Amino acid sequence: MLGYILRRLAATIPVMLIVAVLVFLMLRLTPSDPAAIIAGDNANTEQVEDIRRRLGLDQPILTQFVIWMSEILRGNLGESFFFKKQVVELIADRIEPTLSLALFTILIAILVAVPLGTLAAYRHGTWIDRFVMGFSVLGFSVPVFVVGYLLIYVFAIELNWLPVQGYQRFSTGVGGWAQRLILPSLTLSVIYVALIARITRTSVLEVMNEDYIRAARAKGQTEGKVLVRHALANAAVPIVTVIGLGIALLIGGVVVTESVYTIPGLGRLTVDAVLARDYPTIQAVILLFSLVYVIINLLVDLAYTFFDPRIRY
Amino acid sequence: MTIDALQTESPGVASGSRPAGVWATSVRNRGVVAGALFVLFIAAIGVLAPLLGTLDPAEINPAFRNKKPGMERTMRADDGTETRMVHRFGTDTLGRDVYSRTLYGARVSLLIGVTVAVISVFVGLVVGLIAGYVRWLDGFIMRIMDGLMAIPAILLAMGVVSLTRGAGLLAVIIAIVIPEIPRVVRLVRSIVLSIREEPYVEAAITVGTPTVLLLIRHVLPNTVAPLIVQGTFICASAILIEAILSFLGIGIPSETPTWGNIMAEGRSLFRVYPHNIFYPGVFLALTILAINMLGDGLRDALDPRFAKRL
Amino acid sequence: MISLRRRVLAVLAAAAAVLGFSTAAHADGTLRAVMHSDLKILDPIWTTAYIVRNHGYMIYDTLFATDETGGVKPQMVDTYDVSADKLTHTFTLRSGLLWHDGQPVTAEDCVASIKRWAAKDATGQKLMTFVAGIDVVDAKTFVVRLKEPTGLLLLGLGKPSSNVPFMMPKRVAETDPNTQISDFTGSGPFIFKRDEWKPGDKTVYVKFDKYVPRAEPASGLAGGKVAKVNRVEWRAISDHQQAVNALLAGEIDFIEAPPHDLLPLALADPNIKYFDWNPLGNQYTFRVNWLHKPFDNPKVRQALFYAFNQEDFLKAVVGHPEYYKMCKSYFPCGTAFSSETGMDGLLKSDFKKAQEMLKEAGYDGTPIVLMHSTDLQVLTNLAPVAKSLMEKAGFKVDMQSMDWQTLVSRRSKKDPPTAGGWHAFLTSWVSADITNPIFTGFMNAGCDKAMFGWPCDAGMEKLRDQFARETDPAKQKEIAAAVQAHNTKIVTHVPLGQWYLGSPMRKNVNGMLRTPAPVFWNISMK
Amino acid sequence: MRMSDRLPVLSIDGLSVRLPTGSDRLHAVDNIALSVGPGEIVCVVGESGSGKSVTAQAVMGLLPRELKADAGNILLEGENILGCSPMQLRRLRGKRMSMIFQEPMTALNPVMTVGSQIAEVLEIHTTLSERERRKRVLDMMSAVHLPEPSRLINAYPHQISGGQRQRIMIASALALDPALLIADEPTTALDVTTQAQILRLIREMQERRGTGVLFITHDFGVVAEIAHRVVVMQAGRVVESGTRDEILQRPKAAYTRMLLAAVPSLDAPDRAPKSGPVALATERLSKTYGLGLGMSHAVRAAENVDLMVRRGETVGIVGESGSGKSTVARCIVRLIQPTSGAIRIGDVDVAQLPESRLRTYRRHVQIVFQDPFRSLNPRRTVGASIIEGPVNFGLGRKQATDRARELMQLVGLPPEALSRYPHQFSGGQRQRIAIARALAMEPQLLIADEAVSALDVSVQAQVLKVLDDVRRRFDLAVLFITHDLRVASQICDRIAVMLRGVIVEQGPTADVFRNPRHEYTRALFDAAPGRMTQFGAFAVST
Repeated sequence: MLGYILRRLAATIPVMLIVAVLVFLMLRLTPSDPAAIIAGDNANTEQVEDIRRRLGLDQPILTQFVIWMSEILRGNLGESFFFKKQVVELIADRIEPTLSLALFTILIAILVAVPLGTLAAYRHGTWIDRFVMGFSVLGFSVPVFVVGYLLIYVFAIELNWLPVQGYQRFSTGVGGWAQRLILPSLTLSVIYVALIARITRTSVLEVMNEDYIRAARAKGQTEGKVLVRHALANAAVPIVTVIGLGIALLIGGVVVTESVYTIPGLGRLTVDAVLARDYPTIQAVILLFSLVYVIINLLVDLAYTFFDPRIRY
Repeated sequence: MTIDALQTESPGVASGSRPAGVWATSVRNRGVVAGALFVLFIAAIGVLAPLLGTLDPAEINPAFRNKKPGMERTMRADDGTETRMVHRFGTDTLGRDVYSRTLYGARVSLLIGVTVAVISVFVGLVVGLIAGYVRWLDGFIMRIMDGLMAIPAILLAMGVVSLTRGAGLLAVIIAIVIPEIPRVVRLVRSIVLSIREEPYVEAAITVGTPTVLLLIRHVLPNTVAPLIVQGTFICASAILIEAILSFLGIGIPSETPTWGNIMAEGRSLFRVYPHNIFYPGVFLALTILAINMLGDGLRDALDPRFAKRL
Repeated sequence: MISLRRRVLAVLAAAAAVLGFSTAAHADGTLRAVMHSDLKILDPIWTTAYIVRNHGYMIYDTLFATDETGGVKPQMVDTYDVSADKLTHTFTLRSGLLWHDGQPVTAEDCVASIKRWAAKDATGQKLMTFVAGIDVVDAKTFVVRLKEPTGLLLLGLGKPSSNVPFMMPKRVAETDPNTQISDFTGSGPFIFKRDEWKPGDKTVYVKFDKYVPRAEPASGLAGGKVAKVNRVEWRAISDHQQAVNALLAGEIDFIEAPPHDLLPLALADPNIKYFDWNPLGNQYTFRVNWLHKPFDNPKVRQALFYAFNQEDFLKAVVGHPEYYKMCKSYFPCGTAFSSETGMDGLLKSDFKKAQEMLKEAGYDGTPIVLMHSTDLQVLTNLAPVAKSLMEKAGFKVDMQSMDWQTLVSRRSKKDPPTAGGWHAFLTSWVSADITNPIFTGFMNAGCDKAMFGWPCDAGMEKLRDQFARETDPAKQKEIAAAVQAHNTKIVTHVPLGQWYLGSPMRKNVNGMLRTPAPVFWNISMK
Repeated sequence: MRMSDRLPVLSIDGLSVRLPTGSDRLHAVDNIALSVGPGEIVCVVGESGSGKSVTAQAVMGLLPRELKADAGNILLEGENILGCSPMQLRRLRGKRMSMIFQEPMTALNPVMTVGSQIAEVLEIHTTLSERERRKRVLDMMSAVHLPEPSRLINAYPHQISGGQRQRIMIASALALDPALLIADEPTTALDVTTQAQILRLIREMQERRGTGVLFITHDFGVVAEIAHRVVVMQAGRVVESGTRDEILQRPKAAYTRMLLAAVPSLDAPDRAPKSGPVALATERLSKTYGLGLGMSHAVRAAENVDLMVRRGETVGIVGESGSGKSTVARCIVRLIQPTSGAIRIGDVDVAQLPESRLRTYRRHVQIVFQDPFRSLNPRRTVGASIIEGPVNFGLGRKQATDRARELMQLVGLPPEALSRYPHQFSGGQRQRIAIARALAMEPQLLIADEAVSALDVSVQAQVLKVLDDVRRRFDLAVLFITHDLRVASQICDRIAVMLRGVIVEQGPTADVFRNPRHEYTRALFDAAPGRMTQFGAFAVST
């Protein structure tokens, strides 16, 4: 197993390298010029020139890339042009909110979607099935921010049960922290529940017409146990896959949800960085998210061995 | 046992009836029909917008900013003639008519959806075929696709859009196409890999069919149905991503109205003037819902086998 | 295989325990404010951004400050006397002034700070042309020797808005003006909590206990600066609607500049009140680029005065009449030098006259590249209005939309408009910044050394020098009127009216002062 | 053989099961009656679509949702299954009646240990403690002759062989000593040798425990081997029933006689050796998978295979699955690249030819695959598939179509069927079209890779007839790959027996069948079911 993990980790290096090249090239070819923005409103031209020199933006692209890569490998993500803070520091401040939001969302999504999907498969063709599938299509169709505003309007403003926005550090009180994460994670989990419920239903349905299901029934097993112990257990692999793949979808959603609920997470940081054309921050965040995505895929593959004895590495 | 005894075997079936083609099966599916009808309705709205009692969507009149839906306005044309006109969906912060902008918005949103779907499907098909059939290129292509897929779609789109600040439609289309291509490549590649093993492809090899003809005659037809289904889902997600990009303020600038940027502008006055978000939001959600239903219907009708792979 | 059901129950139980509901964190003498933008850069000399200026007023002190009536009053300075020939000015500091790190404030610190400010600020640069030298006499006194008498010294040291001459410790003030400072020790009423600063999230200040305020009561930026809350938090909420929602829900106490359209929603709530701390308001301006055709021709620039009218702009952006005022004067109405000289017949949207002038000037219809910023609520609607008025006056206009950051970077480019440059754009100035010909940066007509737009007119520079030398207020008013009349001819920029925007705040927030920049001393929360 | 005198364990009369509207016939099973006595094995035999599996499922109450039993009754020890509530049915299943299935690969839950799958039936129906259940499972596992039960109990299905998996199924089914065991084609997917062991096991368990067995099969060999009484079914009706000898020796119904006649007999007729020119000769042909890539263990699929096929001669390769016979075929037709050795077509060695120069030799060797439903492109007309080859080699479409019409005639299909699509033909017809496609290339060598294994016995006979005709008409060399000894004995001039990639024995069919020299060949022939009984005298004249 360890050999496999090491091989897989080694395999992530080329992928991350490609990501790094793509990200670096993508932002360096932009027409707008960050040095002028940094110089501020009424800086004159040679002040802008000076800033460009200091930040090394005047060297040829290749040298910039080499410098940048060597810095990254040494863990120095450079200094944000705009926030006057080390990018590492910036990201460190912002990880906790995004992580909490993501974990809350994944938790809700799995607890809601898997049972829903299984139920839809079990009651295939009935109104429950149509309801779950209808909700799933709706979940895909309504943009995250529309869901966000609706939830805010109903729960925060009209009913005043939950705070309108903002994030409270875990260290300053679990109650407040959790309370502020309810609405955002509900907003974000809508599309994730839609995805998982749909895939759960399809894979459980498929498993239901396998021979060992008929064999289990032939033993006089109750439908409930047949569904959980035989059907769901075998459908686990595709479900875990979609949870892993869904993470990429989630990251997109996080960016929007953090803007709506003003959660100072990595998503919001990216939007600000893109608007301010703050290269180091944009590159660092995209690299970070890509690394997270690649590692999650590895974890998903490893999780397979837990769910399916046939898969051994 | 003479040969003629074998004659009785062939069932009397009408000769020449094609296997149920893409069109035949899909028309019978409820989801497909409902979805397709609604999408056509939206497309019609977009195309016929000028005739549906709309104004120039970009026309600014500051005096009439932020009016509630149903407000009436008398317009004095240059030659003094007065025309009375109702803002069905109210006006936005620049006094532009939200009703016209929503209708015109249909054009851009659908245009983006369809263009992104077509481009990513074709590019994905070509690259997928190569990756699936040319073994020594496969590893290289798939590593790049993994690289592209590793970057979450929205971030990749944001990166590209910030690259082409102000280029508008083209930049947004490129930004949304790039993250979609790897998914199509993976789908096509998996189809090619499985079709290659089919006996009738191996039979074609043994009768000396050259590779290119092999791809066109035997492999390509099998990709048509799944690609149509995948294309539909890409169209829906493209419209959604455009709306999100505009919402974050990095999408298409507000001269060309799209549902995304109408809502983005209405965002900050959401509780005072909700009409800016409500109407485009409803149109956006219903259109994507229709396209997704179309996609679901197509998938169930055409290729239950490929349902798993999507 | 533990049955799924049992595992699900266990998770739900744990989640319920965590969700112990607790009321929103109760404000313990903490003022939570949402400013107009997020604090990213911390050097008020390095950049002119207003948010950084507001940050400066929190943690730094100034030698002089303008009071509510606009008069310059001593702040850190105790006594100040001028020699008979008005050439030597001696300043002695108040006693007991300390830096946040406990060190005493010395004259050396002040001299270094003045030099760093003067190197970067336009008024400072003008002032230094009159200064022969500044010498430190002892720990609390320093002397400024002038070549010729000028009113600029006091005006400069008491300058209310960007760049404000904040006093910094010598070791910090010696940082090259073009590199940002990294040590944020000040001597103002609040201390900047560097460790709690999370850009894009929040900035935290705490009360400086050892601050010694002046005896007299606070008036404008002058007088005793007493911090009555022990902690101030600036929260970054980019979504205006969410900021107002948070204010109504009691999650924040103060919003500096919400969109005008949200004010009715906020003020409808009984426990929210409105206070306009910037009575002079702001002025919209239309800036032209003198370098490229057709705006290199003064006649074409003058045509703008005939094409525009102020009401269309103000109605388009502000909308509610009680928050804007037509004011046909370069120097904002309500300030010393405001007048309507030279403005008769202008800003009335006389399109026929404008078309004639364009024909006379031989305008060949090259499209005007008008930059349009889309993401700042207070500026978005200006360019479209300008475009429609200019087109009616016979101009061809190519309006290009971009976000404010791109506009800022593009306006510093001198390339031709078709190759990444520009013809014109609109922006807004705080009235306090443009109260006289010297403060008004846009009036600097020093060609390459002028601000972007690079106007070039010796006559204007001569008038501004005359104003700088003049110390008698009556004469200063005459020169200002002459400057205004002259500018309506050469047109460095066009004033488009005055607008006001106060701040909604919770009922328990009291004692806010009327100042050109929002300041948080003197504010108490019952 | 004990005739059933006591109360029958299972008695079905007047049972009808309706098919959903729009199917090709009204009832899947129409008014059938049969009974199974305690300690008696009743074989239900019939071709695919005869309704035998539906009957079995009806007894277990496991009919798929769209099929309804709308008449008659099924009495299990006097209790009518059709009247039972789901609760009652569940109490009976696994306790009083149980079932084993055809596909050992998929009948066991892949993510549960085999031990727990046996224990599950005890868990449902008994109140034994964990420890007692484990002991009962171990006893059952040794009762079905599984090696080292204590180790195997924790194994997963994919870790044990097909035969062992079927033994686990039987252990689970008989754990609670049910009165009735239903076996739905339990050995069809197994190799001949394993099949023999399973059949012996079922008879042994059944005799010792007095269980009534309802055995569903389509293989008359199995019927001859195990049945006490036989019920023949066709298109949902019982055509005939009686004791094994009555049915096999003295069949009354014409359908039964036709079925028996179609079963090739095991004793091969003498055939004169062929003397035509050598069409194919392989020398030391080998294929090893996983050589490079650092795969830890390389798999030698074929090793030093020497074969020779003359024009007009049929050479058979016989062996169990995994013996490498298909690998040899695919190497010869160059669908896969052989690792070493020579393949001489005519006098040219094509083993290592690059694709470009190989193309001219491709037309000389053609292949017919096993699965009729995937050997023709569903989206192209039958005609297009046939003429594809000749057109590739420059023949004009007009002449190619004419040739296609002749070939359709030849293989016994109406020429105007050329414009139809594969989905409009039966399995047998598709194989004939595949043959036509191969012949269109005018090959010297035709390879039939398990070409008839997927067909019903009657259809199988017809396709073999076509194959024989074309061989004689075009003086073709035929390489016939099969696992079915009966077919091989009737059609091959010479046969080769393969075991794990190596030809262990090769020679004229009659000699190899009468006195096999290699002990594996002997074991293979002994295991062939029903080799003692002589079915209707049916032999292809040479």
